Amino acid sequence: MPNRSGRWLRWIGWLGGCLVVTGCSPEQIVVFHPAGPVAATEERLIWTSIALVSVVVVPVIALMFYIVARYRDRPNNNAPYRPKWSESKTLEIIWWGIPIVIIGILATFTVRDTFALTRPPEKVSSPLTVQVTSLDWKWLFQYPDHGVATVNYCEIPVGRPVQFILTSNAPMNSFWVPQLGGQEYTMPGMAMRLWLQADKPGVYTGRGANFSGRGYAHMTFRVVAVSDDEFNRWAAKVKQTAPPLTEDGYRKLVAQGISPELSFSSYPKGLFEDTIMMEGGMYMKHDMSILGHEKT
Amino acid sequence: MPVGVQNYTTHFFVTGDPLIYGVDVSIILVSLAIVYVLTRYRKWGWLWREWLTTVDHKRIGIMYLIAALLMLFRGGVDGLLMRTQLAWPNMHFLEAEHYNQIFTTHGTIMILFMAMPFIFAMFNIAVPLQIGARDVAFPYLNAISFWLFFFGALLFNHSFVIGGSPDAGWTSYPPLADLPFNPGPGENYYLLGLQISGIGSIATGINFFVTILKMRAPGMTLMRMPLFCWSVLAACIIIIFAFPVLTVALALLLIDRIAGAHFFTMFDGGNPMMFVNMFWIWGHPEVYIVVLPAFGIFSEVVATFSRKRIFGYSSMVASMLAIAVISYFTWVHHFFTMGAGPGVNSFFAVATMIIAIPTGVKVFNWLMTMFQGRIRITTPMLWTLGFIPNFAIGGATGVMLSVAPADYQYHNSYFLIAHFHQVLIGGTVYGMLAGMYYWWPKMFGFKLDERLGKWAFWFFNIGFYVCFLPQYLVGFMGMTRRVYIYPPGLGWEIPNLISTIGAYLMGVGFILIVADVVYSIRYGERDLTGDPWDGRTLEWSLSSPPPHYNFARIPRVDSRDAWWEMKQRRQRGEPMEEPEPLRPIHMPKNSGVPFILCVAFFVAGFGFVFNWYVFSVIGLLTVAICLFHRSFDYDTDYYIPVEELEHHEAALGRT
Amino acid sequence: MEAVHGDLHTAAVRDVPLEHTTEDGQLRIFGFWIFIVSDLILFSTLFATFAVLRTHVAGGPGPAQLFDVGAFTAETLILLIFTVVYLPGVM
Amino acid sequence: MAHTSEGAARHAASGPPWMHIIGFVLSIVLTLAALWLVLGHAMRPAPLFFTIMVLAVLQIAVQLFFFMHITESYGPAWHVWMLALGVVLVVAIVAGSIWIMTFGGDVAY
Repeated sequence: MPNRSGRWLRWIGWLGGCLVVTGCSPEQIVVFHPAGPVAATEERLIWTSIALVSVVVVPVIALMFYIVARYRDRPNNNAPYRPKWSESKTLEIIWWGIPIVIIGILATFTVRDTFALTRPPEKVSSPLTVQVTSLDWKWLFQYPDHGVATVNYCEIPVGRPVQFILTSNAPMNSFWVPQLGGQEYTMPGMAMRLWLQADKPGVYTGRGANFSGRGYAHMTFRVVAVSDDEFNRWAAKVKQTAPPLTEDGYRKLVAQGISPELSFSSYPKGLFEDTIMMEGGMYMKHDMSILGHEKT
Repeated sequence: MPVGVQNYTTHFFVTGDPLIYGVDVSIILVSLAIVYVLTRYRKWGWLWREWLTTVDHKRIGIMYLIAALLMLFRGGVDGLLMRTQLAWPNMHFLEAEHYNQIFTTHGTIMILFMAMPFIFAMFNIAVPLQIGARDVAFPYLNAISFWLFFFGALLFNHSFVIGGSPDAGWTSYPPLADLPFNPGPGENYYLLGLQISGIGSIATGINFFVTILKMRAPGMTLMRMPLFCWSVLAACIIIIFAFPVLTVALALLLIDRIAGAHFFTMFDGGNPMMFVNMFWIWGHPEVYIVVLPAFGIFSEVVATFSRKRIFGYSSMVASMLAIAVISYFTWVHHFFTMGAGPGVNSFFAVATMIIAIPTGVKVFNWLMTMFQGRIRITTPMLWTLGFIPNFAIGGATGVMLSVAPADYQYHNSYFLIAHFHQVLIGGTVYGMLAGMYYWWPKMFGFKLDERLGKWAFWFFNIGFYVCFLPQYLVGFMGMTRRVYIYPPGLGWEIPNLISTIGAYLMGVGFILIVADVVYSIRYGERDLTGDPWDGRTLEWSLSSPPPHYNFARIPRVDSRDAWWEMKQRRQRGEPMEEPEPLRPIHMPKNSGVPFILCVAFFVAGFGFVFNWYVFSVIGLLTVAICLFHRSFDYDTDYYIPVEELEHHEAALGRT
Repeated sequence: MEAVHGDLHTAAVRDVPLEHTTEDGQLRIFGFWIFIVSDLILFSTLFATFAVLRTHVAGGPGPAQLFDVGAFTAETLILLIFTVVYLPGVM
Repeated sequence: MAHTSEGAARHAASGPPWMHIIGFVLSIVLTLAALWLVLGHAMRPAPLFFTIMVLAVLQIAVQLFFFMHITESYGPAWHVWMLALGVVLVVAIVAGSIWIMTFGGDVAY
C-alpha cells in the first residue's frame, strides 16, 4: 500500500504539474512576482519560511514511507521488532531541539520584518498619501495633495513610497494589491496606514479580500504605476476634465451597488475625515495623528 | 396569535429556487417515511425508551455519531455546490446570495455541527470504557448536552427552508452580520443555533473533565491513562476556557440584532473589531479542541496496529497540555491584517510558531512508535498513515501563515483555505474516521468491511490532494475566499477545475463509507471476542457491544496499556487473581426530561429567530419547569441486583 | 446516581466535610468548581468588552449618569450580609 | 444515612463558625474601603483604578476561601489549578483585548 500511494502521489503531481503549466503562465502567480519593495520583502520571507519548514516536512514524509515499508507485518519480514522500546532521551531531545531552532530563526525574521513594514520602504523621496474608502461594493481613492478622487482605480508614481490610509464606510473589507504588497483591513471608524511602493511601471490588480456581502466578488480595482511626470500630468488632467464629486454624488457611491471606474476633479472638503469621525470613530484618541497635515 | 405572524408568513418559507423546492420535497418524504416505518413496526415506544430518554454514554455516543455523519453529508453537499460554481470562470450555477449562504452554512456546519459532535461521539464511546468507569460523571447532563447540540443543529438547519440561511460567513463578522446590512432571520438562526449547542458543549467539557479526573479505575494513575483520554482531557480544558467567550460574543451580537444595542454596529459608537477579537479568542482554541482528540485517536491506533507501546508517552502528554495552554495565546493570527501594531503581531506570530513545536514532536513520536514495530495496515491505520503527510504539509503551511508579514499576502486567499482544510480534514476528519472504524466493532458488535473501507480511503485521500493542493497555488495567484465568480484570464481556471474534480472524488469516498456501513450491517464480520484488533486498552476487555453497566467488576490497573499487559500475563501462564464477588451496580435511570428541556430550548430559540416572543416565553418557562423538576426529583437511580448481573454476564459468555 | 466504585470512601473521608462524604457529592462539588471556572472566563470577556467599549457611548449617558451610588452600595451590602444569614440556623 | 447525621453532629460541635464571621467582616471592610476610596477621591484615577482592582482580587480571595471552601476537596485539588490557569487566561483576555483594540502600530508615527 505505501508504495502504491507513493506512485499515486507522483502520478497526480505530474498530471497536476502538466495541467498547471499549460493552463497558466508563471507571472500570473502574482505573489511571487513582486513589483515593489514591500511585496519583495514578503516574498523573501515566504521563501525563507518554505525552506525552513521543508527541513522538517520532507524528512518526516520520507521517513514515514520508509518505516511503513520496512516494518509491515508480513510473514517473512525479518526487520527487528522491539515491542517495549518506547523511550529515548537522545531522540526526544533531537526533535524537541530541531523545531525550536527552526522556529527561533523564523521568529527573528518575522519580528524584524513586522516592524520594518510599518515604516515607509524608502526615505529618499517624499511619500504620497492616498486615502482609501471601501464602500459597498467599490473603492474610493482620494488624493489630499491634489484634491482629486477616483473610483475603482488609482494612479501612483513609480519609485515613491505611497501611504494608503484606509477606512470603510461599509462592512469591513481588506485592501490587497498582491504585486505591491500584502493587505490591511479597511474598517469603519478607523484610519489604518499601509505603506506600499511600485518600482516598475505597470497595471496591478487589487481586490477586496474580506467578505462584505453580495457584490464582494466584483470589488476589484486597478493600480496604475507610472513615472512621476506622467502621474502629475494625469492628476492635472483629472483636475481639469473630470466632474466634481458632490455630497449627493458621494451618497450615491455609498449606496449598495457596483460601479465602473470613475474620476472626480474635487470632493467635499474633509470628506475622508468626516467618514472616519462620522459615528464618533477613531476609537483611541492618539489615532488622530495619522491625519497628519490635514488636522480636522 | 402574535401580530408578527401576519407580516412574516409571506417571507416564512424560502421560495424561488429549484434546489430548495427539491429539499422541501425530500424533507417531507423522508419525514413521512420515518413516521411510516416507526408506526408500521410499532417502534415509537422503542425509540422513546431506548434512545430519546437514554442516559447511557454509549448510546449517546452513537447518536452523536449519526448526527455527525448526517451533517458531514450536508456540509459536503454544500462544498460540492461551491466547487461546482467555481469550476470554471463566469459560471452561473449559483447566484451571489445563494453562494454566500452556502459557504456560510458549509463552514458553520462543518466546524460546529460536524466536527464537534464527531469528537463528542468519540468522547462518549471510548472515554468511560478506557478509564474503567461505568458511565460519565453526570449522565443526565450528558443527555442534555446531546439534545442541546441536536436541537441547536436542527434549528440552524431549519434556516435552509424556513426564513433563509445566514450569509455573512461562518465567522459572521459584524457590521455585515448586524441588522442594517443583514435583515431577515438568517443570522438569528446562526446566533441561536450556535448558542444552544454551545451550552451543550460547555457542559460536555465539564462532564468529561470531571469524569477523567475523578472516575478512573483503581490503580489507573494519570500517567497510566490511554493517550486518547489525555487528549480528551486537554480538549476539555480548552472547551471550558474557550466556549464561554463565544457565548458572550454571540449573545452581544444577538442583543445588537434583536434589542437594538450597539456593541458591534457600524453606527452609534459600536466597535465591530471587538467581535472579531472575541470570535477568535474562542475560534483558535476551537481548532485545537477538534484536533486534539484526533491526535489521541491516532496515538491509540498507531500503538495497536504497530503492536508496540506508544513512543515517548510523557512527551506526548506534555505536548498536549502545552498545546492546550498555548492555543490560548495565538488568536490574533486570524487578523494580523487588522493592523493592531507590530508589537501585537510579533507577539502572536511567535506564540503561533511556538505551538508548532509540541505538534511536530507528536509526529516524530508516532513515527517512532511504528519504527521497529509490526505494522498492520487496516482501515483505521490507513487513515492514520494518510493523516501524517497531510498534517506535515498542513502544519508547515500553518507555520508559514504565522509569519505575520507573509500572512499579509496569504490572508483570506485560497492559500489559507487550502491550509485549514488540510489540517481540519487531514487532522480532524481523518482522525474521527480512524476512530469510527477502530471503535465500530466495540459500538455495534461487527466490523466495517475492510475492502470497501480501503477503497473509500483511497478515493477520499487522493481526492483530497487533488482538491486542495491546487488551492495553494491559486492563492498565490491572488484568488480570495468567498468570491462566487471570477473572470477568465487570471490563470485561475485550471487549478479550480482540478480542485473541483478532487472535491467530487472526496464525495465518492464519502459515498463508499456510507456503502461500507450499509454493507457491513448485513455482511460485516461479527466480533465475538470483544477484541477484534488485538487491542491494548481496557475497552477491548469487554464484550462488543458492552453491557449497559460496562464493567461487571471494575478492573484493577497496574500499568499503561492495561488490557495488553493482562493478555501478556495470561499468555505467560501467570496465575490470574481470583475474581471478586459481584456486587449490585448503582445506575442512573433514564429520563425524558433532557429531551423535553431541549425541545423547549428549540422553541425558545425559534421564537427569538423570528422575534415571536410568545414562543420564547413558552420555551423558557418550560426550561425553567424542567430544571425545577430535576431539582426535586429524587427518583433518579437504581441498583442492578447481583442475580441479574450474573444472568447478563453468563449471556455474554463471561463469568 | 453515578456509578459507584465499591466502597472507596469509608475510612478516608472521616475528616472531610459532610458534603464530600458520598462519591456523588464529590463529583458534584468538583463539577461545580469547573463550572465556576468557565463562568470566570465568561465574565472576564464581559469585562474586556466593557474596558474596550467604555468610552463609546455615542452621546448617550455615561457611567456617572447611570450608576446611583446609594443604591449599589445598599445592594452590595445586602448581598454580603446574605452570605451569613444562614449562620444562626447552623449555630 | 447514618454518617450524614454523624457529620452534622461533628459540625455542630465545632463551636461558633469563626471562619464565616472573619470572612464576613473582611468582605465588609474591603467593600467599604473601596467605596471610601472612590467617593472620597482619595487618589488620582490611575492609582485609584489599580487599588480598586487589588481590593477586588482580595475580595474574590476572601469569598473563595472563607465561604466557598476552595481548599476542601477529596483527592487532589484540581479545581485550584484550573482556577489558577483561569486567572492567567482572564488576564490574557482582558489585557490582550485592550492591547489589540488600542491599535498601537500602523496608525502612529
